[in-house]
Amino acid sequence: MSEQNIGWSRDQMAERAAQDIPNGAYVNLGIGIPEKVVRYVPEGREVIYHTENGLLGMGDAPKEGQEDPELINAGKKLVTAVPGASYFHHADSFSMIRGNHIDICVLGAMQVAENGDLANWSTGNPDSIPAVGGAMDLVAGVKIINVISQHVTNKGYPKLVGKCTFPLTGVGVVKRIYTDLAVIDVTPLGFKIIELAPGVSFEYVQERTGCRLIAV
Amino acid sequence: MSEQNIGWSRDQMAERAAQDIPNGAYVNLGIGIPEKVVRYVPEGREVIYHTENGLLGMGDAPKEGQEDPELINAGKKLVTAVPGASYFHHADSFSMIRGNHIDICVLGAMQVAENGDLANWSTGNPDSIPAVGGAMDLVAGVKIINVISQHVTNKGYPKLVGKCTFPLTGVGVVKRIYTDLAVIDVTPLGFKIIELAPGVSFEYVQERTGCRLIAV
Amino acid sequence: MINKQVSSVEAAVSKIYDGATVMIGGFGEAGSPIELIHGLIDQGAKNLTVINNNTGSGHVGLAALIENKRVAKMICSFPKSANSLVFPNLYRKNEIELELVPQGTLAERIRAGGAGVPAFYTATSVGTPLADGKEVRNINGRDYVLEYGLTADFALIKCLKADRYGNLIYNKTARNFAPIMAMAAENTIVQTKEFVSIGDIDPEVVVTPGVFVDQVVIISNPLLESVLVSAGEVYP
Amino acid sequence: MINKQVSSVEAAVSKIYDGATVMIGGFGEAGSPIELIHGLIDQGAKNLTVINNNTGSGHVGLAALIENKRVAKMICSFPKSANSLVFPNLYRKNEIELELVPQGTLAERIRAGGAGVPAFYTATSVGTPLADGKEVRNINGRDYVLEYGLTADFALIKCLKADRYGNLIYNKTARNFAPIMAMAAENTIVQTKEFVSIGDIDPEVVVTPGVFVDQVVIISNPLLESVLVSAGEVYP
Repeated sequence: MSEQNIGWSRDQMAERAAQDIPNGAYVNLGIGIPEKVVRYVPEGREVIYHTENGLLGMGDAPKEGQEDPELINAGKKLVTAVPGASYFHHADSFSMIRGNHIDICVLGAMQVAENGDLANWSTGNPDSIPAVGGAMDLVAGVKIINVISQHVTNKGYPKLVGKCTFPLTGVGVVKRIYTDLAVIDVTPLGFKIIELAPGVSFEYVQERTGCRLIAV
Repeated sequence: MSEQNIGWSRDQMAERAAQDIPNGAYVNLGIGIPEKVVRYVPEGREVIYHTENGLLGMGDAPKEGQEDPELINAGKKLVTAVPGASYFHHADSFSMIRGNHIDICVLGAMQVAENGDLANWSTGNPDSIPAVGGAMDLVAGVKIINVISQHVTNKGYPKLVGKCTFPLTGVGVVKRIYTDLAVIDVTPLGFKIIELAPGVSFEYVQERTGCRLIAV
Repeated sequence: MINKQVSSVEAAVSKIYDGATVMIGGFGEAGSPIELIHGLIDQGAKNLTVINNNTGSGHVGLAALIENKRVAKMICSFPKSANSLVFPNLYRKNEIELELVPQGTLAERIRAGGAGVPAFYTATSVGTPLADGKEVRNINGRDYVLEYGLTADFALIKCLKADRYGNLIYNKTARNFAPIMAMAAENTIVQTKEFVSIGDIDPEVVVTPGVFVDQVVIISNPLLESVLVSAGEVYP
Repeated sequence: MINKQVSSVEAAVSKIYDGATVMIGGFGEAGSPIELIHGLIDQGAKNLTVINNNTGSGHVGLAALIENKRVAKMICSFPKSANSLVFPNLYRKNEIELELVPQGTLAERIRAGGAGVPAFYTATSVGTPLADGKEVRNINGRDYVLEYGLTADFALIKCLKADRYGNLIYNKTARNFAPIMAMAAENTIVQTKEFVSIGDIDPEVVVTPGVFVDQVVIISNPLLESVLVSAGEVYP
């Protein structure tokens, strides 16, 4: 199933997610597509990025020659600190998360259920090495949890499902999902399409979703 | 009952207590006679004083003209900070206390029971305003709790008793008591005299104590 | 652009409402945000629950807030001190409620509230009247009482330097409860002696990161509670 | 006189014993006390329980400690990463135990251990496999799991500057777990890039007060884990 030209690209998904980040927001971005969100926040909005390993006010990657291996983000990539940044230890950093001080977290997902359950840390495969990092803390503590994800897996299986089959990261935590096909809200009645990618029909999205969708 | 000239003076009690503070100790001193301990720590011992309102490395009172009303101790007296001091917030300060990081606390007492129970915050009088401060945290968290106190109350009642009648500050917390008459350890068998003030007999102390004493 | 500075004390405290829970920084006079407290008196909110280590001195600052009958309940560790006259009088007349909390438990409850920890165990107060009615649990052979996190609708705190992001540093032992109250309050209002440019505070030495701060007002020459008390001042 | 400086890594780690619980600072390479870890490998203590966010990279530092079969159990949040080869192999062969803890819960458990809090409640992991078998309590309408404080016999951490009292400051995000591990360990061993005179660190900017530190060794030019891994180094 080749769908390369249907729907939004990874950058367009990040760009769409960036539209929903207001001025003044404190934001934590997960590894992968979510990292791209920072590039697309509209002009005029000042956003402060938190990385859970102890920095508020994370900036771009360093210029060559200015790298400090002790200035990294949660994905262990080299970063910089913006003017007005602050460093703190891990317990203080997760106090910001657990204490509901971070406004928005954008994460990747393996599965999202229609009640907002998120699975993004383990396939449950007994052969794999379990690793959770800060994902469970983020989804339990950040005010708004949004997901950026391809609508289906590499093998074409739906990632938006009635009930997650993978081990959960958090229960009922996801608010909004940006996929290559649509923007979808988690509502009390289930997944609701908010916006369709250009040229994508409701039916097309429904076919690739594991449960009933509510139209715009 | 005039006993002005019998036993140790307040300064001598503090001096005796100071002998038991080893080099390198982290020490918290209560208000009153315990404050005097700092003057008598033997030469050659470096001791670091903690004050629970957020300073490790508390120094003497400031010289005239160098007072800062925002540099005070737990008794709200003006103090100084020694070189090598550090400031921190209240939760961090009490983490030092609760987390068993402070070595010795010397406190005043209203009553000490032979099992080490301490009462030093309230007479239980319903007309008085209850106020506890950090006393309960100190006795629950500091490694060694020593008491400096007159052996009897102003009215001549014993302060060392079989069981406290005043509301407790902590259960089984006191290790050693320095009174005007003796140095007394709390042992599994009860109060044990370690040292008598010059000219004071065991019987004299026993008469002024609310329970059986063990001789040296 | 983010700019948390507001132009006046009046604007800073304008949203505080009747019945709100208000954390007020300071240990005695050190760190007491006296201008913000006086602004709150002027503003008029009443029936407040106030969290502070003490109950103020003389007839200014927190003592004046209490004296003006704005405080229904105090949560504190040490409600009496040399110059605290107002609270004891009202307390004896049963006109103000008191929740007495050991100082370290108070600090930890505030820190827990700010850190999203709803409850924790501590050995402090076990076997004392302050543990009456509280759940006790034995963990690894020692008894501990269950204590709950404290949060607030507002915090009023004082600092030495602030920037437009709300990053704060403090002066000496005036730091005390301010950083944890800033974490625990929905709306943290700060009076600062100096307002500096972004980048002037080294990221390594920020004590309160801006995420915990909502509004900053500059008070370049703050009043000293002890001076006002000595002079017999009464607010308002 | 108080002087926590020791003359060598060998002396610093000499007291670590078989079966000890050892907290090791660092998040990936940032803050990893690689010389102390190599000293621990040389020293020979085994059957250790190690607490670190990760399991090391390549065949140096923490990965080498594991590869040399000194670690019976890892407590961590993220045991796999791009260059972590050693732990996965041993884990699949059932030769090392793993306690997987969400990163924020891990940090808070360490902080609790250091602060004398034996247990606390958190919403993190509720409804997930990591809450299996844990007590769940509903507080004000939300479910929380009970988590226990973590303490250790030793902590190995890295800092930027230290003085003879053991006051420490750190470099950027290398701070991570070090301050809370220093609090939670009975014996905190520090490698510092610079050793400065008493008074050189401003009391306002001390991150780890000396009360939490036991021994300090100067490592002026610490190895970089990423450089060693890229070069394919194997320790010892």
